[in-house]
Amino acid sequence: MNADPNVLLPTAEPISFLSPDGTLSPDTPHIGLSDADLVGMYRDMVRTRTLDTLAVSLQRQGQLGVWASCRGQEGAQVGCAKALSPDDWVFPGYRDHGVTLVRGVPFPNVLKQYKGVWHGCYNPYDHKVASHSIPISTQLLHATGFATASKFRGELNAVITFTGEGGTSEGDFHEAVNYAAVYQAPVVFFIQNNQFAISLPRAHQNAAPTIAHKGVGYGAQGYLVDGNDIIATYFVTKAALDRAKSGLGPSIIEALTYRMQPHTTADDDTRYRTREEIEAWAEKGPILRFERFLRSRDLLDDALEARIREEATEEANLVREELINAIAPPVERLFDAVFTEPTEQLSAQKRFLLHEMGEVEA
Amino acid sequence: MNADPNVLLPTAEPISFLSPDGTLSPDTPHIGLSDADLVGMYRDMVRTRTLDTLAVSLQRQGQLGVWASCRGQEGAQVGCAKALSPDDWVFPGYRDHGVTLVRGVPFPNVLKQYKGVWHGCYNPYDHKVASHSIPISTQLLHATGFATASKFRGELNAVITFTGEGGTSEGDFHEAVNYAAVYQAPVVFFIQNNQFAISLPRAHQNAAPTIAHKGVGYGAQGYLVDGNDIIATYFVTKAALDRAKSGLGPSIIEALTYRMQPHTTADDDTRYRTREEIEAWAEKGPILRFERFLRSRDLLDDALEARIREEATEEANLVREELINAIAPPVERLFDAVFTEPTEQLSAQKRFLLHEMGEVEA
Amino acid sequence: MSFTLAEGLNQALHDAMSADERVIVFGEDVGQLGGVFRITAGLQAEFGNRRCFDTPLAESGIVGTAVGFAMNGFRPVVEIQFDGFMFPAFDQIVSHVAKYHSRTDGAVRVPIVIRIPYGGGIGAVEHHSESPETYFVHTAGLRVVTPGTPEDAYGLLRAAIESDDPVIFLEPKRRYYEKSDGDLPTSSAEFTKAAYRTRGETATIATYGPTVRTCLEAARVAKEEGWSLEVVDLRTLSPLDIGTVVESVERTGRLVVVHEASGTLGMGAEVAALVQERAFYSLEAPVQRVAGFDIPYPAALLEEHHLPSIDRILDAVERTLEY
Amino acid sequence: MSFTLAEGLNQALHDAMSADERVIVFGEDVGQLGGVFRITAGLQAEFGNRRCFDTPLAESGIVGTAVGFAMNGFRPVVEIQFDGFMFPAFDQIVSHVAKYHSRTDGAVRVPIVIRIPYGGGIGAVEHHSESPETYFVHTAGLRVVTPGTPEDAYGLLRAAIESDDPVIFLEPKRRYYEKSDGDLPTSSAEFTKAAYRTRGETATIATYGPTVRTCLEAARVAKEEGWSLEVVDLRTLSPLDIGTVVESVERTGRLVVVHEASGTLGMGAEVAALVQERAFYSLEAPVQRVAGFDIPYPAALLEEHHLPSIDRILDAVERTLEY
Ligand SMILES: Cc1ncc(C[n+]2csc(CCOP(=O)(O)OP(=O)(O)O)c2C)c(N)n1
Ligand SMILES: Cc1ncc(C[n+]2csc(CCOP(=O)(O)OP(=O)(O)O)c2C)c(N)n1
Ligand SMILES: [Mg+2]
Ligand SMILES: [Mg+2]
Repeated sequence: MNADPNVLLPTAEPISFLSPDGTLSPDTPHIGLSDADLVGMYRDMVRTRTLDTLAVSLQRQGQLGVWASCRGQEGAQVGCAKALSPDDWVFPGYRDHGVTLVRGVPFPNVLKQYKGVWHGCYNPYDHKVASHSIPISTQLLHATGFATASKFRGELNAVITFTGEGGTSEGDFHEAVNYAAVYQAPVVFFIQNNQFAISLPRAHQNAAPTIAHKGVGYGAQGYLVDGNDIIATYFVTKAALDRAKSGLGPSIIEALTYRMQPHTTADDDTRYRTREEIEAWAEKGPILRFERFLRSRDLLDDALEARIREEATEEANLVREELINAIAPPVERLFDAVFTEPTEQLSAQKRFLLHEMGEVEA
Repeated sequence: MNADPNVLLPTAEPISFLSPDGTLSPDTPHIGLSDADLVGMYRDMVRTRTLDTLAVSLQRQGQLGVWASCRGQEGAQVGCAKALSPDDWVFPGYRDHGVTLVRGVPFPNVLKQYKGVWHGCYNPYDHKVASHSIPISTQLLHATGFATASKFRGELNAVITFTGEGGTSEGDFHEAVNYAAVYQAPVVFFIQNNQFAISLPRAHQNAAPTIAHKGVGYGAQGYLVDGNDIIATYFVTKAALDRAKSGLGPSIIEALTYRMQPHTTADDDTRYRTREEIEAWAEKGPILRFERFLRSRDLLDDALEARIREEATEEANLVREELINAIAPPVERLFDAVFTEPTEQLSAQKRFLLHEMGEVEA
Repeated sequence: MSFTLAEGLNQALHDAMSADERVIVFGEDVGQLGGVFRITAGLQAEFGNRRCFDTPLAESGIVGTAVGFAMNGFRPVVEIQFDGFMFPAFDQIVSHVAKYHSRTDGAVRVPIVIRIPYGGGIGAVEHHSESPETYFVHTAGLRVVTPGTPEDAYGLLRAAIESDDPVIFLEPKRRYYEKSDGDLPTSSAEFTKAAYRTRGETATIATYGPTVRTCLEAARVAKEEGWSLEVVDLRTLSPLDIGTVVESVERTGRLVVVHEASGTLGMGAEVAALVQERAFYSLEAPVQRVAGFDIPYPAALLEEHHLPSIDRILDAVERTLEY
Repeated sequence: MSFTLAEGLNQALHDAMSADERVIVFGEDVGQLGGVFRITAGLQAEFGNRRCFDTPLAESGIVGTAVGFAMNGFRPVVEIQFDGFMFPAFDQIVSHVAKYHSRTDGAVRVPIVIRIPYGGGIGAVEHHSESPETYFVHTAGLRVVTPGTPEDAYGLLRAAIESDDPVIFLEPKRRYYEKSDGDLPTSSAEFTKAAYRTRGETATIATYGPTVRTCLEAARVAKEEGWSLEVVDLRTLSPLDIGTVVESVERTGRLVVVHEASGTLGMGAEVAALVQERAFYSLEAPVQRVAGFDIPYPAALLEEHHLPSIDRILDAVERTLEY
């Protein structure tokens, strides 16, 4: 503990290898991604974008109550998710659709949560992905506890958890990072700084030089990365995970990115930001940039791109179908899911409801 | 905002001018304290120590429910309190007796809170000292709000608030410093790192290089100071207050000191620390050191020291008298103090109690 | 003329800020955006960003700094964005907002209003449909108020802001767009009295907030069955005006309490306990409670089962009649 | 042989940790110090500092990390140092501990026990004498348990740790040193049943935790007056075993509920509401509540007025008799 403060501070400039025009910096370290990996990253960004777009339209059609779009953040989300090992765990927020997609959580199940089928529509143990957390940053503490538990059992996995630059203002963020540093827990706090918390611009969220500068105050490693550069994001996340797995404790990664859509479908972002700002960021978007890079390396051509997009669209059609047909579980679950064993009180309330619905005698 | 991170970081070594043997470093800047000021600081440290000692004995005699001694922390407390202007406000914790004493809060009133006469036994507006806060670090948010309010009205005062190194782990610490930095509120967070939070040593409280390193993560100035050096503490606090009053925003001061007594009179510190450790710190204590310094400057001699101690003892005798005679307010206050205007419900409950006590008809 | 409950609230904030420059408004997204429900719309433009401003994302911070502002002469009206996000602020509310005045034997006043959109019925995701009133009503030192009509939205909010005590102001979010046909009120409403919303003899229905309208609809339906229900809108949950309920029950002999919050230790428990104590011989049947089940608030597709419905209310009335 | 309530708790923790290595204990000062009340004394020495360890000073952190530990196969038993310091953890308790199981339709279990010394009567400073049971009992998804005797301290804590549901375990701190003459139990107690502590016909007294003993003393005094009181120790506050209370009231016709927490929406409200509903015709008089006043918990020199006393309990019994 009490590590050298200079080492814990982030770099002065964000770590970035891929410029917006798709050129890879000559200083890029060896990253160890095969051509297939690279194309796979592209594919998952396209899938994320396509499914996210589907979700927005499903919401407009009244199929979802609300949707929090991750458009523009695919580089950060797919990049970091690709750095995970199968045994690693994920504790996501409500906008981390690219992450859960890469981890294999079926997208219809994510959508069902926004349709209101049930609050958590996938089993966290299936894909090692906790239920998305809506109360901001509360899940960070779960991640710290989970990671510490793994460490205590001598397991070699790590945990990654997500919040926004807004979420770093919550007390739970502070407690989670502090506990993690004290326990030297193998956990990575991945902060997508998408410049806004609903309407609040980052500059009013905190006055820190960067969010990555918060690390040193806990004895955690701070990393500042260009979150729209999927290669840099992958690289930095891998480094932080390796660090965690070697017993060196937690890191805070600040991934600079931009929320291209309103906060949710219920939001009106024209009240607080300009079209020009959004367009300027679109130019720096993660998919376009990576596409250019892949093309420059001859890893992508029109045909492959078309196929990838087509497959994503087909996937979206299936997802759409499943979502539209999704219905709520039987009302009994409302009562039976509360405790691990039924209580008299809840059984009586269940009978009351079923009776009211005409399904049982009083 | 987004200040230069290098400026916000604390010095590598604690700021210290006075060595344990009482020699003042030749590098000491001009501090602007008169001889009378210096003797006044000494007097207030002696008063604090004397009254704190009285409190411990009053507790043993059953006059107080419990007492949290500030022994060993007089340098930090008197030093920073002396740097305040009359218009500045103080938001203290439960152990900041040296601070409240310098501010003029009558010591019997502080004691009454531990006797259980009432929870808050002084009017915060009388001495610009908020009620001591028992839930750790919750008062830091009050301080931030109060300071921002002053700033909004264009007033020129500042606020200082206190917590321990343990208290920096609470979510409210985080939120308070962050809000203060965003609002550029004139507030100083004075952290007495007395090495323990009850039984927990500082090294298990957090893994930061120093607590002062937490500043940069908020865009707040970090200061690390030898809290047993009253001159350095005064100097650093003055700098932080001046900074705050000039509109440059909040600071975190970590004052290194040592809790010489058990956590409270209810604690048994032999379970978690050694006598040797305590004795080693006694050697570096704030009063002894300052006494040596004053003597080396001919500002103190045996006669003056004797007089100061005698006066403190006399004061303690009066305090003791007042405390022993203190009685609880009439039970009506329990009900009438809840709201600014009586409610029917509480008036009825008051009548019920008075009736039970035989003081009114049903 | 007509106005919605949301407009009543917005106008009340506006008028309160005009009337007293110590009144300030802050919370998440309340400034330029005007709040996610637009209750604070236009305030920053009119009064500037030192009277209406956004906070960082931290609820304990919102309420904790409000205590400091209040101690320093301001009268903060803060917004918690949704019911479910009140909990991080709960410590500041219980430990300081509720206690500071009595802690200092009256020396420190904390005239803070904490506005919280609450309740379900809007098809929301988890944590956006909670009914936290019990937590506040049980906490000594807080006033708890909730309007059931657009008029009261205006009048009670003005009264809350004028009060020198801390007030938890619960806004029935699914009724934000409910309309009233009258003119916007211009002054504060009486603060501590329940109100009869309909008169009747068959049974008394005590309710508040979002279910006032549901109960009025039930009363209309009941009329067709030949029952006349007396709907009492509690308005102030703490301190509770139980006298009005008792007075009604003394006439009707029957009482149903209706709310969305879970039944166990919901407001219905207190109302039932008080009424059986004060109108023991008037009650022809036990007080019935129509409340949310003792389950976490359900997902959107299932919430209708949880919320008090007209049928469920009328069934309860029937139980009191058949007892 | 005899043992105190505190010893019962300590032994229960010890035995539970021996029986199941997934059981871990953490909180502020629970390690080397053994907790400020020494309830965890000796555990770190015996089981090592990965089974019993100190946390940093942050209660949301304690409970929030417990959720993570539980999801990852452990069974955390965490200590909140005092009742008044539960509130910073309240969001984690309400938003996650209580909801995770139902959120995931049973996929995720959170077998966490949150131990909280609670209640007054020890002459403490502010925030050290709170009775927060209502906040938990009203929250769906939590089991809430509180022992009133040294035997139950052992047996209920073992049962709480064995439960796969989250349990709020409220320890009546002013009874920590209360003794029982029997031998320490060795197994868990029945979890969901109230218990008769005395039998009688004059009236029923329902109570729990710290006031079980007060009520037993009241029953002894009452005997001299020729009354025989039936004292029911509720033991589990959620879910509540109201059946036992109803059964008793059906015989006695009279009920007094006693607790330290403020009366408004205290447990007495729920008990009264249920009993008037289920034993309407058995009640000879309204259910009486003897509870703390609706005021912040008083300072030490005044707390005696706030706490239910033998006289106040007997006065309430008398009110039911004279009704
Ligand atoms: C504890 C809590 N407070 C408030 C909210 C309401 N809310 C939902 S999203 C949001 C902004 C989050 O901003 P950020 O952390 O930057 O994440 P982003 O939405 O930009 O991904 C707010 C205030 C919430 N969900 N939880
Ligand atoms: C919110 C809260 N949690 C727990 C406590 C119990 N408690 C009282 S003092 C203390 C340790 C405080 O340590 P530190 O902040 O270093 O201050 P010190 O006592 O050393 O001055 C604890 C845990 C409390 N008062 N408030
Ligand atoms: Mg954001
Ligand atoms: Mg300390």
